[in-house]
Amino acid sequence: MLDKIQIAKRIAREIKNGQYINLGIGIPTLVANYIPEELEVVLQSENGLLGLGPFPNEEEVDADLINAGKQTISMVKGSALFDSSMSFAMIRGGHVDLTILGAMEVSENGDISNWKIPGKMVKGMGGAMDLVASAENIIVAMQHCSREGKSKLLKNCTLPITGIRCVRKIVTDLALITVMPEGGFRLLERAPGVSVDEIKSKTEGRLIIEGEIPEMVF
Amino acid sequence: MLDKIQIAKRIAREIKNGQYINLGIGIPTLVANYIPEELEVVLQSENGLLGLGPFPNEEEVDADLINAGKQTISMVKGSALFDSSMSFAMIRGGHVDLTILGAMEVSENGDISNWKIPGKMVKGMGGAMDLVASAENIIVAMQHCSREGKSKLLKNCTLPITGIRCVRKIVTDLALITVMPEGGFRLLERAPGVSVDEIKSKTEGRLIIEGEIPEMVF
Amino acid sequence: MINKTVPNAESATKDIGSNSVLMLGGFGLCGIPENCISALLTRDLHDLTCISNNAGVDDFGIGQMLQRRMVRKMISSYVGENAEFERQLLSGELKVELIPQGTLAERIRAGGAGIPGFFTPAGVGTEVADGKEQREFDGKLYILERGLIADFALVKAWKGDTAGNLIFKGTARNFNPLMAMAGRITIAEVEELVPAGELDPNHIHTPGIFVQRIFEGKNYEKRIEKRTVTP
Amino acid sequence: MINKTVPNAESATKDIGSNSVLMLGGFGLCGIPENCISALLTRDLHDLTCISNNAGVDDFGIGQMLQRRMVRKMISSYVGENAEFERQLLSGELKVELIPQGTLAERIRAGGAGIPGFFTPAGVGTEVADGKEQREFDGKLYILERGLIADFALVKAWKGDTAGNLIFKGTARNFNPLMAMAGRITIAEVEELVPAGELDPNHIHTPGIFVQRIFEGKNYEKRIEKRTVTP
Repeated sequence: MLDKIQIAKRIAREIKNGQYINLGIGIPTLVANYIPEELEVVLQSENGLLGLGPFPNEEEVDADLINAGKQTISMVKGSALFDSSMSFAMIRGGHVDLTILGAMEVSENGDISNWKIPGKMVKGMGGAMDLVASAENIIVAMQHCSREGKSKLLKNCTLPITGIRCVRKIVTDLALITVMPEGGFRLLERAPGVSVDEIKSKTEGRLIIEGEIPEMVF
Repeated sequence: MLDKIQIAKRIAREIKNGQYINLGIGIPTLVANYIPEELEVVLQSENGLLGLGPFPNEEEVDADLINAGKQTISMVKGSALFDSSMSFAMIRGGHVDLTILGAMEVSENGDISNWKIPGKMVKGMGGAMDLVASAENIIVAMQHCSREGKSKLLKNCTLPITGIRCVRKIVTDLALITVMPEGGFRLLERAPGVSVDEIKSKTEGRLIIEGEIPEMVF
Repeated sequence: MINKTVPNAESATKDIGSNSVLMLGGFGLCGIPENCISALLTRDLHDLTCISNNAGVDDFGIGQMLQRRMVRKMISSYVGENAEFERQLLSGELKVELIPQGTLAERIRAGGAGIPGFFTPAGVGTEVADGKEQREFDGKLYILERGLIADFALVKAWKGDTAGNLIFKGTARNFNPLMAMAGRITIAEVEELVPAGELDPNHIHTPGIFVQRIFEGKNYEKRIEKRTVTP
Repeated sequence: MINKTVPNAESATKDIGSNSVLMLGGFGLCGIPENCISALLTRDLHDLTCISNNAGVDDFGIGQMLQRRMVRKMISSYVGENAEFERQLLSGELKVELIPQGTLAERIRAGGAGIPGFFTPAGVGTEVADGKEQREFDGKLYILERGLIADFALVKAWKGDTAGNLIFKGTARNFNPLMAMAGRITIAEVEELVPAGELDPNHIHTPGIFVQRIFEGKNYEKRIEKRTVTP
């Protein structure tokens, strides 16, 4: 089983040199800490910044410089600032190469639900619907099952949808999975100590297992 | 009869304090020279400048600073520069208060033709179609008749249309005319030495004459 | 050059009445028009519609307008971090229209730019698409979204000049320049107001044509929602 | 930070082939990508589609590409000032699609911003509306226009950094930032190329994400089309 840090580390290995990346709130934000140093990538913050840096030192904190999670941040060299319409022009126009975000459910055809639970206070979708409708390359970070033990990798999403046919890969505490273009969760890697059978039993949607499934190494 | 300078001078009197104004090529450009000094107005150039100033001195000429007619220009204090989509956001969004442009023909319901003569090389509409489709307040500067003596104030335009139901006022060498919301050219002022009968005979569209028509004074 | 200066927030906002539609700049508490909001809080206003990406926190920003029951409807992309908001929403006192953030930004820009509608992929296949025209372009589905304008847009900039030209700082820019375009009356408050001619025309983010009133604000608190530092 | 630097115009443009769709920044001769055009002129190219507000003059800018019969189609708002252009047009060698300037600008921005279509009032009641969907919003007529993208966008900026961030000067900005957004490959030539980190992030007009290749141009002629001075 992977902890949150390991999920972030495994996702970080999917990053390629030269990518512009948008990281969602939660585990995705942690990914920034594990991007291999030899890669040149740029993080986009949808509230208007390209070139997100680490959290600032106490004396560098600037109320006018926050990320989309409203945390104070710093900028790396070569950053650019812009307004919200320009920010989503980048996202909608397909200029952001990789989007990493959390989810409540993913369906076997790549639909994602991550913004609304009926009966609970709805806070809003923020930029998630724009991101999932536009990105060519979406990786989801989430737990394989809910706290109640219900699979979150489903045949069809039960919660209100955020976007359709958009998720490319999923990293959970149990596995690395890719969503096939024709549908279906194809198992690529197992978390250390997790068996294929366990993943099979905890995946409600169609799981595709071909050949030997390697175990992740950290 | 008014010469071009007088047409420009008469149009300048229509300008109100605080207006943002787009001036077309030709006589409209001359209007800038006759705006009363006590008025604070701002000239917009659709290639990306608010705050068009006079032509520069020889030593101030900057290839990176031109107007929409491609002439070198200067900027007044408080100018702003922007890209072409922002420029037409101003125009299309109704933020420009007054547009002054030339025309080949105007119809009695306010249609304007000023971009294309069939059989002749067509250079393009430039920004004219955006301007006439969007502006609340359009004043046309033109000769009352063509060189062949044909009226340019028509029942219907004969040349390809640039925009429909958009012209508010017309200043010609003979008269100041307003286009009525319900259609028709209402005569407001005569050029010095020009009779109502002459204007009537040279206006093909419906001319509305109510009461005494004053003569312009320069 | 046209002079847009007014003395202060009170005079700038005095003709904002109940039932008005307002746009308020800012993302979270970053770049919000603090002085204008403070001025509105002294007034007896009700049934405002507020278009703003977020709704402030309980005791700051739009949250304070909610506390005083001034707002009938919020149009936002994300409205967390606000207990009073939740209470009013559940009790039915407050209506909320949630819009994807990029669609909200683009709708505001479109409204200001005279574009009545545009197609976007955001929300296809979701409840956001309900009741909206859907159309395929080049094999992909899009929905038709409308331009948005407001009676008043309240924006906050870093520097401004008397002609209404604005320059923003950092991520405090966010929705402010878009809303400046989309207000029938746009009121800009700035940290530093300078005479026309002192700002480099190349650096201006919002040209003065979009701003009807400008004043230098005071006592900016610039509250930080989530102070996060590297130890 | 990602480094977008390439040595020169020749290397930046070497994969531009015949039949490509190009966008070229500039208004008249102001802000045109002189170095990229010069590099293309050394190549044996034909049947290019050029999207540019204007078509240069006979012996400068896109006019030189026309002289060498490289262009099959121009998409522009105004194409005067060019005798060879007129000759090719009348002889049928060259096709021209004329688009209202504001529509052209917005179509390019839309293409870059992932918006496949939008409604504009420009051209309603004219031949520009022929064959296009027309629709009424709030009592006014609009036509549907499509987003535009290009295989390559060639843009010219004043300053740029190695991350591809661009700053324009004066009215040489015009279509350049929009085209930068709309190129599958965007090539930026700049008068001064500086290391990433030397440009103020607040002053950047085109964020580097839109630029795939950047180089410092040389020998800028910056020809003036209509030198007009106050005596």
